[in-house]
Order: sequence, then C-alpha cells, then structure tokens
Amino acid sequence: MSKKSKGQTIITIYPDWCKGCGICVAFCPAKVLELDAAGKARVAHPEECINCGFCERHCPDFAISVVPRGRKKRLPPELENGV
Amino acid sequence: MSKKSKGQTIITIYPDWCKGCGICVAFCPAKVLELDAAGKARVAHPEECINCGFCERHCPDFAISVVPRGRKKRLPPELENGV
Amino acid sequence: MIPDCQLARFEIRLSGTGGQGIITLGRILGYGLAIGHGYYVSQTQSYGPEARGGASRADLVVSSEPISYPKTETVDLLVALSQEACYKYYRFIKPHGALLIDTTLVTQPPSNIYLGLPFTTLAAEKIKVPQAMNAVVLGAVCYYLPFAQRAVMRKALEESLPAKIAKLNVKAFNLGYTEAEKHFGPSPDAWCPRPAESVLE
Amino acid sequence: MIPDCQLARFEIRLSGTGGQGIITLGRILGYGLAIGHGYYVSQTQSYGPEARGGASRADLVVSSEPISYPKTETVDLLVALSQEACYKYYRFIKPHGALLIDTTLVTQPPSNIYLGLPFTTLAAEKIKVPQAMNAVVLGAVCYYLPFAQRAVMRKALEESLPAKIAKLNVKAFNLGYTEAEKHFGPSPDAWCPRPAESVLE
Amino acid sequence: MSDVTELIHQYLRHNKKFPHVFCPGCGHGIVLGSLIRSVHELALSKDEVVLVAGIGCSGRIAVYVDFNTVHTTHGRALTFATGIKMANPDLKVIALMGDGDAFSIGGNHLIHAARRNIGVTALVLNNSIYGMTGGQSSATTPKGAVSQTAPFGHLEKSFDLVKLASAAGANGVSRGTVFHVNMLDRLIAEAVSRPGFNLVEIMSPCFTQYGRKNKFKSAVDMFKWLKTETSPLESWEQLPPEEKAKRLPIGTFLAGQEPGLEVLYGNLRDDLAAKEQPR
Amino acid sequence: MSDVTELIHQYLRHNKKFPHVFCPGCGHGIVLGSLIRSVHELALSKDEVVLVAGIGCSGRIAVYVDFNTVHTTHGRALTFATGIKMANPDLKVIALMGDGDAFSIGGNHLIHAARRNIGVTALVLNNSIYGMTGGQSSATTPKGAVSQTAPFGHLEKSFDLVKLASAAGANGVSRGTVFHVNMLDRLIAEAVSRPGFNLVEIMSPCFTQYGRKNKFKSAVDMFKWLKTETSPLESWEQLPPEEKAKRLPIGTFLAGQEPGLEVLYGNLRDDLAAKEQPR
Amino acid sequence: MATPRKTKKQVLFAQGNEAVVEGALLAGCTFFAGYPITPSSEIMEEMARRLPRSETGVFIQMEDEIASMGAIIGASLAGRKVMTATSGPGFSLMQEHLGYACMTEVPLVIVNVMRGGPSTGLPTSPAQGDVQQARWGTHGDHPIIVLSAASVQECLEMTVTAFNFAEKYRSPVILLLDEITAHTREKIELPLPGEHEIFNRVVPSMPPEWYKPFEDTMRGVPSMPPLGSGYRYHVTGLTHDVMGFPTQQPDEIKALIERLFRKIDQFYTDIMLVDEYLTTDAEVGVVAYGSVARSAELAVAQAREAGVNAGLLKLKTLFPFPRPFVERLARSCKTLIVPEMNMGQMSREVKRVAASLTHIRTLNRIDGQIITPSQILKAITQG
Amino acid sequence: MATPRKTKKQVLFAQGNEAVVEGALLAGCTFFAGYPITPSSEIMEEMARRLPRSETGVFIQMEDEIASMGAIIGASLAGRKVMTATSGPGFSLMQEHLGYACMTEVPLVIVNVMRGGPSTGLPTSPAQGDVQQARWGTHGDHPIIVLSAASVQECLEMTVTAFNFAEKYRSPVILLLDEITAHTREKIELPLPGEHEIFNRVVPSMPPEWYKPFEDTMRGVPSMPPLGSGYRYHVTGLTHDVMGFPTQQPDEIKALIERLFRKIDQFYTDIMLVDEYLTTDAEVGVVAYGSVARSAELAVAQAREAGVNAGLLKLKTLFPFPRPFVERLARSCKTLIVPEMNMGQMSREVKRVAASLTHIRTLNRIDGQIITPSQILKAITQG
Ligand SMILES: Cc1ncc(C[n+]2csc(CCOP(=O)(O)OP(=O)(O)O)c2C)c(N)n1
Ligand SMILES: Cc1ncc(C[n+]2csc(CCOP(=O)(O)OP(=O)(O)O)c2C)c(N)n1
Ligand code: SF4
Ligand code: SF4
Ligand code: SF4
Ligand code: SF4
Ligand code: SF4
Ligand code: SF4
Ligand SMILES: [Mg+2]
Ligand SMILES: [Mg+2]
Repeated sequence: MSKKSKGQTIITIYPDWCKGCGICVAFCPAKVLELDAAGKARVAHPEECINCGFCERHCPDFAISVVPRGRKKRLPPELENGV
Repeated sequence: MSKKSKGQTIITIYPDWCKGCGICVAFCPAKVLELDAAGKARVAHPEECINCGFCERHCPDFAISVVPRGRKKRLPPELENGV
Repeated sequence: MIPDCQLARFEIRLSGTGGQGIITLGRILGYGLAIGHGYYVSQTQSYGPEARGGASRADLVVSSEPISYPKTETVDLLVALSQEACYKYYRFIKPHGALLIDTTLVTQPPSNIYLGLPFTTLAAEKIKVPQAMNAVVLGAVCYYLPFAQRAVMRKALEESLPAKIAKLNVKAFNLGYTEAEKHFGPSPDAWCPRPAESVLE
Repeated sequence: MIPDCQLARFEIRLSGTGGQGIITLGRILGYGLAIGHGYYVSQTQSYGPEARGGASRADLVVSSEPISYPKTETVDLLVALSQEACYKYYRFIKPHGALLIDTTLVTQPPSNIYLGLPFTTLAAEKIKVPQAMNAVVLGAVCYYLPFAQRAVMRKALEESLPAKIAKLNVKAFNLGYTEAEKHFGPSPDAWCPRPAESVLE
Repeated sequence: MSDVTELIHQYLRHNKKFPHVFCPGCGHGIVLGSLIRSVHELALSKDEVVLVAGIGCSGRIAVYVDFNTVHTTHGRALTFATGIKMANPDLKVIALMGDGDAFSIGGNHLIHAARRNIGVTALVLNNSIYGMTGGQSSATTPKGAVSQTAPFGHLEKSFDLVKLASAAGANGVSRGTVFHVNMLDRLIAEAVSRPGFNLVEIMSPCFTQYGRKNKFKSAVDMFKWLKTETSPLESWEQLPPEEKAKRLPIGTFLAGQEPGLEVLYGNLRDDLAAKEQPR
Repeated sequence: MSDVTELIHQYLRHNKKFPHVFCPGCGHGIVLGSLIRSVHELALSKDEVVLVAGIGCSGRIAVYVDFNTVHTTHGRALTFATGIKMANPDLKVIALMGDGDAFSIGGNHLIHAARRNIGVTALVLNNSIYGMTGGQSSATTPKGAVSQTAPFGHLEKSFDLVKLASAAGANGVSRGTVFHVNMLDRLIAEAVSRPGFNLVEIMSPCFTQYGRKNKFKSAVDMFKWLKTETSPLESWEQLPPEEKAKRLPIGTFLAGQEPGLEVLYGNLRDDLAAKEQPR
Repeated sequence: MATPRKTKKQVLFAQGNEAVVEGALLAGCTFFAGYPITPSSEIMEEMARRLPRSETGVFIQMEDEIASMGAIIGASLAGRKVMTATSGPGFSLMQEHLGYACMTEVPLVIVNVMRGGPSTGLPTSPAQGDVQQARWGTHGDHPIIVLSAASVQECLEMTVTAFNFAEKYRSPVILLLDEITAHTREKIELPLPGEHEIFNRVVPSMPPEWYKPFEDTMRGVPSMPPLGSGYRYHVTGLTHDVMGFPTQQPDEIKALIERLFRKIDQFYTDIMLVDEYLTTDAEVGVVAYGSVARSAELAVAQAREAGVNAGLLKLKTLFPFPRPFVERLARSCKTLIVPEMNMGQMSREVKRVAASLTHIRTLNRIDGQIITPSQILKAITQG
Repeated sequence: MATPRKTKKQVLFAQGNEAVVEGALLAGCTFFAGYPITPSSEIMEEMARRLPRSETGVFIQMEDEIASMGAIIGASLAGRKVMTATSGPGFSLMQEHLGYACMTEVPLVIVNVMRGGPSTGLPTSPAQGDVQQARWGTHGDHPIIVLSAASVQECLEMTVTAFNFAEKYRSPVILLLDEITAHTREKIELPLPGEHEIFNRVVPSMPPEWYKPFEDTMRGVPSMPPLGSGYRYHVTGLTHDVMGFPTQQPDEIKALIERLFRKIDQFYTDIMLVDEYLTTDAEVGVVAYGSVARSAELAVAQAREAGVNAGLLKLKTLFPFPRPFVERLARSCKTLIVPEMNMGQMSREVKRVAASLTHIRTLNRIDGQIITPSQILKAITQG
C-alpha cells in the first residue's frame, strides 16, 4: 500500500456512543485504533488508515465514521450535538 | 397354486363389525369375497382361498378371521356372542 | 308470503342413520317452510361423532309466531328411517302426534299406528338412485303436512340443490308425494285446517 | 448469633453501573448481616434492561425485628459508585443519613458532606484486579456500619465466593476496611452504639 | 392366520363398543391392528406400553386398545410423551397423532422432540386432511386439493414429513402405508425398538373427508392408489428423477442409533452422583 | 466511506436514546446497520417497509429504526408478518427474530411460513442462547455448551436452521455472520427482493450470556471465531467431509423463485372474479 | 360486479354460524384467519368460500389459534377489519394475543362458539362455560368487550355490533355464542345496505410528523393509520408512551393503563346492550343470555299465562357488565333467577351488584344439555 | 449419599424464587419442566442445578410453556411430583393444559411470578394482575386452587402447601407470587425433615381389575396409580365416565363435573389459609395478599401507633375465596380496604361477599410500583 493511499481519511469516534467493545481495534488492518484509559476507542494512528471501512461497518454502536479527506460530513444537526 | 393348497381355511366374517368398505373384496387375490345385499362382506368362494391373510390384516374393523382348517378358533367368550 | 295455517309450535323430528341425508332433508324442509311458506322455523340437528356413523337427526320447530326456544322437547311428527331411530325417539311423540317410517328399514314398528312407505325400495327401484331416498321422504312429508304446499316445497328443493341433480330429486319428491297421497289418510285435524292448497296451486 | 445492636429498619442502597458487581455486593452484604450477624435483612435489587448496561442498584433493609415492607423508601446509607447513580439517588438519603462514593468515578458529589475512597483506583492499583472493586467497597462499608463485624463479614465473603477467587477478594476487603479506618470518621451515633466490636474480635 | 384376529382381540378393550367409530374403509383401524401386532412381536407387556394420543380421528384409537392410554390435547401429544419418558425411561412411549395434530398445530413439538432425540416413537397417521373436524386442509394437504377450507383448491405446499423430521434431527424416520401392512408392522416394531426419537409416517386414507372431494371413487380406490403410486425406497432410488418425483418412496429413511435424551440425562445424573460421592 | 454512518443515521429514530441497549460487542447492532444498508440499497421507502420483531434482545432493534415497526410477542412475529403481507402485499415485510424466538417457541410458525411460502423475509439473529432472559439454552445452543439451564453442559442437539428451513419448503435460505458484513448486506438485500419466504440466519455473538460461559475470552474473540471457523459455501463444498463437519458454511443455500402465497391468492381472487363476471 | 340494487330484503335459512359470516361481511370484514374447531368451523368454512370471491377479501387458514390471532392482529394493523372464530380449547390458546391486542388497541372480533368444558370436554354440546374466561383469560389488567347472541338473526346483528365496537373503541371484541345458537337454522333477513350503521376506525388527519399513535384524546381512542400509509410508528405489547415506545416510567404507565380502561368505561351506555321482556311490572326477574334467554322467554310467557308476573332481562353485552339494568330489575323484583349452562358465571356478577337488593337464585346445568323452558318455569313459579 | 443427620436448621439468604425451589424439593418434587421468563427464571435455573444432582430428579427445558405443561402432566401421570414456573405471557399459554389437568385431575404446581401486564407489559416490575386469570383463565367450568406468598420464608412454605394440596386433591395448584417477593433476598430457615407434613397422592389398593380410575369415592378424590404400574386405564380431556372413557351421557357428565367441584368445596376449611394481624378489635380492616400484605402490615402497625384500630387479613389462599374470614372481618369493621397492584381483582370477590356488610374501599396501583405502607396508612386513617 503506497504512502499516498494511506491516511487519506478523517476518522471520527463518538465516545458517547462507543461502548469499548474493541472490535474496531482488533480487526483494523492498519492498527489505526486503540482503546483509551476510559475504555473507549480512539484514533491512534490516523496516518495509517487505508480507508477499508471495516471499523465503520462493524461498530455495533455506529460510533465510528470514516470520511475521505476533503469531504464534509453531513450529519443531521441533532446528531452533530451528540444527542 | 395347486388345488390342494386352496380352500384350506375357514373364513369367518362378523357382520356386526363389518362396515362394508369393500377392501377385502377388492384386494382378495382369489376373489373369495363379495359384498352382500346389505352391503356386508360375505364369503362367496371359500374353496378358492389361498390363505394369504390379506383380508384379515387389512380389514379396518377386525371383522374377518381366517383359520386354517382343523384348528379351532379361540375367541374370548364375550366376543363369541358378538358384543 | 302469508302462511295459510296459524301454527303454534309444530315440532318435527327427522331421524335415521348417517349417510341417509337426514340433515339435508331437514335443511330443505326447513328452507321450504321458512322461505317458501313464510313460517318461523328453527332447525337444529344432532352433531358430532354420531353424525359420522351412527344415528342422525334433524329437528324442526315450525310456527306462525317468532320461536323462543329453538329445540324440540316432544314432537308432532316423527319420521324414522331406521329401526334404531324409531326405537330411540318413539317415546317423544306427542299424544296426538304421528309416526312416519321407512317400511324397508323399520321392520318392527313400536306401535301399529303409523304411516309407512318403503322409501329405500322406492328410491332404489323407481328412481334407481338410492341417495334420492330423502327426496322421496320429503315428498311424502310435504303431502302429509297440511300447511306445506307441493309447488312451494318442490321449488325449495330445486333451489337447494346443484342444477345437475335437481331434476332427479324432483322426480323422487313427486314420487313420494303421490305415493303418500295414495296410502296415507288425512293428517290430524288438530294440525291445521287445510283449505289453502287447492286455492294456490 | 444475637445481634449486638438493636436496629429498627436500617436502610442501605448500593448503586452504580452494570458490571461493577453491585448485585453481588448487595447479596454478600445481605448474607453477612443476615446469616453472619443474625439480623433480619431484606435485599432487593433493580432488575431488567437496566441491569444490563446502565444503572444498577441493590437495596437492603436491616432490622432486629421481622421486616414487613421489604423495599426501601429512603435510606440511611447510600453507596454511589457512579456519577449518574449519585445524582439519581442522592435525594433519597434520610436527614441524618450518609453518602459514600467512589471518588475515582464520582467527580462531582452533590454535597460536600460525604465519605469517599477511590475504590476503582484502589482495586486496579493495589489489588491489580479491577473486578475486586466491590470487595473493597464491602470492606469500607463493613467498617462504617457500627453493627457489622469485620471477621463475620469476611467469613461471609469467603463463603459466598468460589474458592479460587476468595483469597483475592478478602485481600480487597481488608484493603477497603483499613482504608476506611484511616479516612472515615465514626458513623452517626443514631445508627447504633458500637461496644460490640472489640469484645468479639 | 387365525392367530391374527385372535391376537388383536387380546389387546382390544372389551368394555368398549365395537365396531369402532371410524368410517367404513378408514385406514386408522388398520393402523390399530398393525400397532398391536408390532407390540406383540416385540413381546412388550401391555403394562409397559404407554400410548399417548392426540386429538383427531386418529387419536380415538387410544380408546380401543388395552395399553396405558393417554388421550391428550390437539397437537401436544409429544409434550406429554416427553414428560412420561423422562419420568420413567423404562416405559415404551408411543405417540399416535394425525397429520394435523402432529404437523399443523403440533409441528413445533415434533421438530423439538426430534432435535432432543427423546426416546419416543411417533406414529403420524397421515390422511392429508383434518378428518375429525370435517375435512379442512392440513399441513399435508397437497397443493391443488379441495378441502372445506380450500374450496377452490389448496394454494399451499404440503410438508414432506420424512424430510422435515430428518432435518430436525430424528434418529429414525420411516414411511409406510396401511396397504403395505406387513411392512408397516415391521416399520413400527423397528421404530419402537430403536433408541431415541423415531417417526413413522403412515399413509392412511380418509375417504369421507378427503377422497370423496378429490376424485377418488371409494375408499378402495384410495387403497389402490397406495398400492400403485408408492415404491419401496430401495427401488425408488433406482428410478430416473422424473419418475422419482411422481412416486412416493416408502420404507426406512433413517435408522440412527444415538441414545435418547433420557439416557444421556440418566448418565449425567450418575456422573454427578459419582462426583459428589466421597472417594 | 462516510456515507455509511451518515446513511445509518438517516434511518435511526432520533427521538430514541443512543447508544442502544445492547451490550458492548453485541452483534445485534451490526445487524441493524446491515439491514439499513440493504433496505437503502434496494431503494425501498421507509414507508413501505414493515419490520416485525419478536421478543428478545434482537427484537429491541425495532425500536431504533424508522420503519413501520411492530414489536410482537415471543415466537410469533411470523404470524403477524403473515397477516400483514396477506392484508397488503405491497408492503415489504421483514420479520426479525432471535434464535429462541424463531426456532424454540416459534419453530412451528417458521416451518409453516416456509411451507406456505408467504412473501416475508425472516432474519434470525442466532446467538445460540436466550440473551434477553439471561442466558438459558435455545434450540441452537450446541451440545455440550454451558448455559443457565444447562449448568452441566447441554445434552441436546441443536437445529441446523438452514437444513430445517429448507426441508420445510422455504424459497430462499442463506446464512451470514456479523463479521462478514458485506456478504450480510447482500444476503439480506437478496432475501428481501426474492419472492416468497426467505430466511437469513445471521450468526451474531452474545458474549454476555453465551461467550463468557463458553470459553470465549471476549466479544472480539467471538468475532475471531466467526472469521476463522466459517467458509463461503462455494469453498466449503470443495472441502473433504471431515473438514466440512468442522466448518460452518455461509452464503446462499436456496434461491427459489416461486411466487409467494399472497401472489397465488391474488391470482385466485382475480380468476374467481373473472368467472363471475358476465361475459 | 354490477348487481341490480335490491330493495327487497334478501332472506336466508341459515345457521347462526352462517349468520355471523353475513354480519361480518356486512360490517366490512375483509380478513379472516382461523383454525378449525367444532362447533365453530362453519364460520371459517363459509369465509373460505366467500372472501376469495369478494373484491379484496383475504382468507387464510393458519397452523393454530395462536397464529390465527397473530395474523388478524397483523392484518388489522395493516388496515383491515378482521375476525377469527374458535371454541374453548382454541380460545384458551388465543389468550396471550388477546392481551396483546388490548395493549396495542388493535380492533378485531373473536367469535367463540362455546362447547362443553373444561378441556376437550364435550365438543359437540352447548355450554356457556367461557364467560368469565372471556373477561379474565389473558394475564394482566385489561378492559374488554364481550357480547352474546340468542338467535340466528341476532348472530348477524351482534356480529355487526362487534365490528362497530372494535373499530370505534380500538379494542378486541369477543362474541360468545353457544353451540345451539351456532347450529340452529332459522330464517334471517339480510339488512339492506345502509340499514345498519357501520363504523370505521378513525385514521389520523394530521401530518405524520404530528401524529402521536397513543395520544390521550378526549375520546381516549387514538386514531389509527394502516401500516404503510406514511405514519411510521412503533407498536409494542410492552408498556409504552404516547409515541408507542417502551417505557418504564410509572407516570406514563399509569396514563396508558388508565386510558385503556377509561375508553371503554366512558362509553358504557353505548356498549351496554340488553333486551327487556315484560320487565316493567315483573316480580320475578330472569337474567339470561345466549340460547338460554330463548328458553327463558318462553318460560316467562308461560309463567304469565299461569298468573306469575315474570320478566326477562336478556343480556346482549356481557362485559362491561350491564350493571344499571340489573340493578333496576333487582330493585323491582323479589327474586332474580339466573339460568346458565355453567356452574354460575354471570350470576357472580349479578350477585356482586345486586345481592343486597333482592334474592338471587341460580339455575345451572353443565351436562351438555340446554336449559329447557320448563326448568326455568319451575324456578319462576317456585320463586 | 450419607450426610450426617442435621438437627440444627439450615439457614439461607435467598430470593423468593430460590425459596420456592427449596420448598418444592422438600415437598418431594422430582420433576421440573419449564421455559424461561422474567421474573421467574431463577426458579428454573436453580432447578437445573439441583435436580440432576438429586437421586431421581428430572429437569427439562421445553420449547415453550405449552410444552412445559404437557411434560409435567405426563410426568405426573407417570407418578412424579411436578412443577413448572412462569410469568404472565407464559401463564396465558398454559391455560389449555391447565384445563386438561383440571379435567383429568392431575396433581401439579404452577408458580406464576406476576409482572406488569397486559401483554408483554412490564417484564421486570411487580404486579398482581393475574389473580382472576388464575381463577378463570382456562375455558369451561372448573374449580381451582390458587395460593399466594408474601415473604421469602412463605414462598418456601406455600410451595410445600401447594404440593400437598395438589396431591391431596388431585388438582393443579397455582402459586401466585409477585416480582418483589420473588426477587427479595431474605434469611430463611429450611425446615427439618419431618417438620412439615408431606402428602403423597393415594395409589389404588385394590387389584387392577377392580380399579375405577375416576370413581366417586367419599372423598371425591380417586386414587391414582403411576402409568406402568399395572393399572391400565384411559385418560382423556373429554368428558368421561368413571372408567375414564369418553361419554356424552348427561348423567355421567353431571356426575363428573359436580364431583370435580365437590372435591375442592368440601375441603374448603383445609384449603382456606389466611393470617390475621390485629383483627380482633379492628375497626378498619385491610385485606391484602402477596408483597402488598407486607406494606399493609407495616401500615397497620403505624396506624395503631397513630391510634387507629386497624387490622390485617392476609390471604394466603386466594381461591377458593376465603369467604368466611372476609365476612367475619367485614362484620366487625366499618371499612374494609383492599389494596392491590391491579385495577381491583380480589376486591371484586370481597365486594361479592361483603358489600352488604360494610363499606369497601379499593386502593389500586398499576404503574409497576409497589403499594407503599404510607399509601395504605393514608387510606386507613382517612377510612
Ligand atoms: C386447540 C384446538 N384446536 C382445534 C381443535 C379441533 N380439532 C380437533 S381434531 C382436529 C384436526 C384433526 O386432524 P388430524 O390431526 O389430521 O387427525 P384426523 O382426524 O385426520 O385423524 C382439530 C382441528 C382442538 N381440539 N383443539
Ligand atoms: C410466552 C413467553 N415466554 C417467555 C418469554 C420470555 N422471553 C423473552 S425473550 C426470550 C428469549 C430470547 O432469546 P432469543 O429469541 O434467542 O433472543 P436474544 O435475546 O438472544 O436476541 C424469552 C424466553 C416471553 N416473553 N414470552
Ligand atoms: S467497535 Fe465501536 S463500540 Fe466497539 S470499541 Fe470500536 S468504536 Fe467503540
Ligand atoms: S477504515 Fe479500515 S484502516 Fe481505517 S481505521 Fe477503519 S478499519 Fe482501520
Ligand atoms: S374389509 Fe372388513 S369392514 Fe371392509 S368389507 Fe371387508 S370385512 Fe367388511
Ligand atoms: S386369506 Fe387371502 S385368499 Fe383367503 S379370503 Fe382372505 S384375502 Fe382372499
Ligand atoms: S373422517 Fe376420515 S379419518 Fe375420520 S374416521 Fe372417517 S375416514 Fe377415518
Ligand atoms: S445479552 Fe447478548 S444478545 Fe442481549 S444485548 Fe447483551 S450481548 Fe446482545
Ligand atoms: Mg388427518
Ligand atoms: Mg438468542
């Protein structure tokens, strides 16, 4: 995987929704993610992300969003505030 | 089938129990049986019986008994009288 | 249609064995009296395991007034098409009621006062269709009931049956009617004066 | 065993989030007070979906007399092991009741009158097993309840757990007890005079 | 041959009224005979046999035969049978059900009994119809057939009971007919002696409620159909696919030997007792 | 990729409290996502989708998604679904059930829905346990596994849902897992678009009530199992028999195209109307 | 299908079971799901013949009574007027879903043709043993409407009423018949179109965003859109808030359950139906329902002939219990006789409300036979 | 297993659900079949741990509640003492088989831990909404025994009693608990062996040929041999004659149904269990059962402190309804208060028997919360 194609994403984790199950962490092929002290997922190595989408589709709690760089996300306003 | 082996049975039909369904009549390989005017089975050609046992096992009402000649049947007394 | 006889709870029981078409007979007789003649009729029947092999029964209450209690307790007319039914229900006939039997099947009537016709034989021999026996009975009953009209009942019969078997049954009905005409006396006076018939037919 | 304090409905609520072992804590505390000390105890708990992820709660009524009504209405002691629980139940503390919190997790106590120990940190750092937190709490509670005896409660703890984890939990219990001893003042006089302890231990 | 009828009479209840209630030519009477012969063949005592019947014409069989007989509720015979077998594994528990009973309302109990492999023999008297209630469709009424609840022809498929019971996990599965009585005697006897859950589907014509409305001329006609349209499994398997689809295979489809649940449970209890025993 | 989450949010009910009630790592949340993507993929409107849910953790999914949602009774979701589909065949009716729901208490409705070929999609979230009530055995709990009602190991076999649904007559039958999400999206979308009755078995881990007691170290561990112990059907079929027995095949097992019962019924009604029409 | 508008009423000679079907079709029933059981099967069989020949009618036979209830609830949610028919054993199996329908306020009609019980009992004989079960058979507190019919014509009429109540009050309605009423054939007149008022459930008239599916309105009966019509909402048998979502909030639960009761209670006068026969000057009152009311009517007539001032209060609504009518009769009579084909089920209600007002006598029969006019007459003349 | 004979009573800190298991085992229960449901599941789970470790104990999880009932009925016929446990939705599903057990006189115990209803309702909250259902839930006329318990110790004791009644009277017995009683942990004492009288069903003592399985004896309760013991007979849910064979004879049916009622009626005094607390001089009486009775006890004590002569009648037997006790209290009190976690179910019975004797006040709560002592106290002091 060329350097070029890595790290082209903005990964957002909503800690309010994350339950810390660790699925995203365990299966991320690029080891981008880890669990923080409070047991929530956090983006440790955004530069390694290959935008495979695994984490986003496998998070049981819809707590991760992966957006290609340069593209604005468009969430319903009430969600932007974290409900 | 030799003459010898035919007609060596005593066939008894209990009209009280026979419902005239005609199964015995239809399938008797030797055409021994027929339905009488009242619609009950009756032994028309005992001499043709080859003692195949079909009628006895297929009568849904246990209304036929086929006994090899020379052997006395032994029914419970209350049944001898037809209940 | 206005009933010609003022009836107060006339009660009929049709009885015999399963397969004789007793229930159908009851339904058509009831239909004829209710829809054809305009009487109030309640028709009930014995139901259940009996209806499969053994005894079969249809009861009718016929009245010019609305009927409160729909079942029969005792009957004005008992039609018995089997020996067993005849024994079983004979005792329910009212003091001046009548017994009508199939003389082919009921060989030992419980009394010598009865009306009889060999319905089974008639159906088998004259109509050549044993199943039409109940239509023969219907004809005879129609004749004997002073408040039942031949044409009306025949129409009821026709309306109640699929077209392809209606004709044959009407034939059987007519046979029953004429045989009864030949052999039965008049019905009990108490049942109803019968001026209507000639007028309407 | 004869209870050393005459109690009339002493009420305790243990609260926190699912997974903290609140229910087990409640059961062991109840067992210790009931079987070990001989009090009447009614222990109830919040049950259902809550018990899965969110809030978790165990209540105890302790008394020297048979207990009629088994639930708590207001409590003498509230143990709150999460911020949410603390907010939710604070208002149920009786006028002279006490609040005991996990200072690791309850960062905003609703009042400045409270007892606190960093139970989560203690368990994680001193015992190295975060799950033993509830045993640390048990130790602290045992210390603070004038009618609870350390040896008896420790025995109750041992009896309630599978052998292989008992030792570790006793260690946690002792830690809680001694830490409380260090940091808590005496419990309210109204709760019970406490002559018994030294005599029996 | 005389022994046949005599034997039957030894097992009938003489205080019951005969002939039985079934219609002329109803296959259920033949099943009763076959059941009696099978039990006799296996030399079981009447006392050790429990016949658990469902509700339907088929269930009425239980009244006539001198075993321990339990006439249960519609569709639930196997649940009672399971309780009886677990309570006393020494009993030979035979559940006798109609097609509607076993596979319409009772389908769940059947697949679970099969999965559980409880040591019960299930005899399903399949007449493709609800006989008792007057001819409504059942789970085995063929697509296109006419019934009281499918006056314009049945729109639904029917279950293949053999396939379904096999997929659910039954130990033994077989299909017989009341025409092939000797085979039937054998299938029942084998099913009763095999461990675990065994199902015998028995094709048993109902002329009154099914045949009459579906182009059969008489009960006899239905027996002829059984004779001509079925093939023993062994020969059926040799048939070309088109032929296979047309003919109904009869015989034994599965004959597993896994111990029944009651046996596994008994073993568990023994193991636990052994463990708790001070050594 | 961002569209993924955004899309999901378009379908979630914003008046409901999130995160949802499921435990950390529960597969049910992933199914919810997959369902939403499938429906979106098929360009169905929210109004035309009816999600009929049973009782269990799985059934709680219905609260969160903005379709027409009917949360029914334990085991009976398919009976409601059948009524809805027959009443209005234009609706896309999806029944979402747990393994206990669909195959323990609800097994009969499932096999009958399959036999009847009613146009309903059944999603069975199989976690091999009763999650909601606290970890008792279900019809899919493997033999030997420990549960609250099998503290010494489960003595009974488990159903093979694919086999059972196939034997019962389902039009379409497939099996997916919450690990193989892309496949799952496809399996659901295909099932919803195929006529007649379609079942998708979805392996969805429950660490809280099953994994914890059965030697899994974490929810993640259970996802690893799904990854390593399953094979796509096509490759599974190439395996030697011993290997086959060990691995769980996933993919599409049946993909019939028979019209659903609601279609056959509609045709019948049209035919009858045509007949009664004066010509 | 263009059939000429008939002005003369069509007359049929039909069983009570068939009359139920006529009533249902008249009331707009287009969906029937059922499972056969004696003595109700004719309802199902006639539906199987009729519905596929109607424009939108759906008939489906389900695998059991639980499924039948599930199917009609589903269909009702989808906007249909729905019915099922059964008898004792099947009715017992329907109880869980009956409670679901109460909780989710799904209009539906269940006809229970009572046969002898308990258990399989006496499948082909009449009884009135399921009266209290109809009231209390499902778990949890719930209000319910239970009707009965005494004649074939009434079977038709009370079926129409049952549908009207179901739709008006968003409630399951149970019509209790007995084997006699169900199987008696009598002449009935089919009402002319428009002769009976037919009530349809109220559908929401606000935009979907404003719709609160379980809102407490003045009437207490929320409007109900068919599934798929743009009003997406959540239906659950759990205690729920006004939006239909599960709640454990005591105040929301209280509001829900109390509304469920209130919506029936407040329309009490609309729902309570009775017929009175010679009650004005009655000294001996008979309170009866179903076919027994017919025996009672004859007995009352005979008693009058014999000089006893008897009167009959025939209950057509059994629950909510027509308390005011019973109380009124109790006040004017020195004896009330309650004849029933059971061990005394409605008589409990009569006693509950009128024990202090008059002397109450029960007349019970549980042997599969109808109570005859002469039995009741005897009770009256002794009374 | 040779365990030393204990003379000191074993003491447990246990939930009501666990106490039920202790009681059942003590009473000789060796067979449990069930299906999990909140809030009763602990009973099943504890049975799953205990029975396989007992000598003959059988535990089986069935596919649903219908099957659970079928299995325990089968096992009871095979000679076992049997039990199942459930909650509302499951109890509704059990109704058909409950009637079967009444009709065939099969001893069994059903524990229903009541939760909020109707329908799925409030799975984890307490309620008392299934009281009338326990009495009337199955179709057809039938007598039934319904018991309740208010504390953990009573759970044990009433379970023993339930088994004794089941076996004595060959009848299903329903034990109604509520979520509070079921889930509260308290200290209980296990009775010593022999401390409680344990009743076993009577088995026939005549030769098999003489045995009439449903004969009307003096006690009205026929003897009952286990299946397979040489007494071959027929069991059916149809109305049956003394030999157990189906009958449609009115006289035989009458004899059967009347005996079923009589066998419970005549032992009324044995079956009716109540506790009285300060009733002798009470002016305000409280009639309560289940956990509400505990609130009531505290309220009564508080009322006495406040100078009001209150008293409590705690019903342990709900059906047959302990009429004489209620009547007696009604006569001496100017007010009876009936607090219930339902819309008024036992209060109906109280009214039926005592409306003319005193003033009856209901106190109802259906929001998933227990009725508190202060609520009752308020009612008492107002009363
Ligand atoms: C719960 C319940 N529903 C319905 C019935 C009515 N019922 C009695 S037997 C039967 C069907 C019988 O059909 P089947 O099982 O195929 O037996 P068959 O009479 O054909 O031998 C039905 C529906 C019942 N007794 N109980
Ligand atoms: C009639 C009835 N019996 C029992 C229950 C209790 N109950 C609720 S959910 C459930 C099992 C859930 O298991 P499953 O269907 O596998 O779903 P999961 O929670 O595992 O997703 C049970 C037994 C009930 N609600 N209704
Ligand atoms: S998968 Fe989701 S819930 Fe799990 S740790 Fe990652 S972000 Fe958190
Ligand atoms: S998109 Fe793929 S690579 Fe990027 S963080 Fe997620 S799982 Fe890792
Ligand atoms: S088979 Fe039996 S019942 Fe049928 S005709 Fe022959 S003898 Fe009679
Ligand atoms: S034994 Fe065989 S040959 Fe003889 S009569 Fe019977 S069927 Fe015919
Ligand atoms: S109806 Fe059918 S199954 Fe029933 S007895 Fe008659 S033939 Fe046999
Ligand atoms: S208990 Fe199991 S199924 Fe239920 S939410 Fe938790 S992980 Fe999921
Ligand atoms: Mg059948
Ligand atoms: Mg599950």
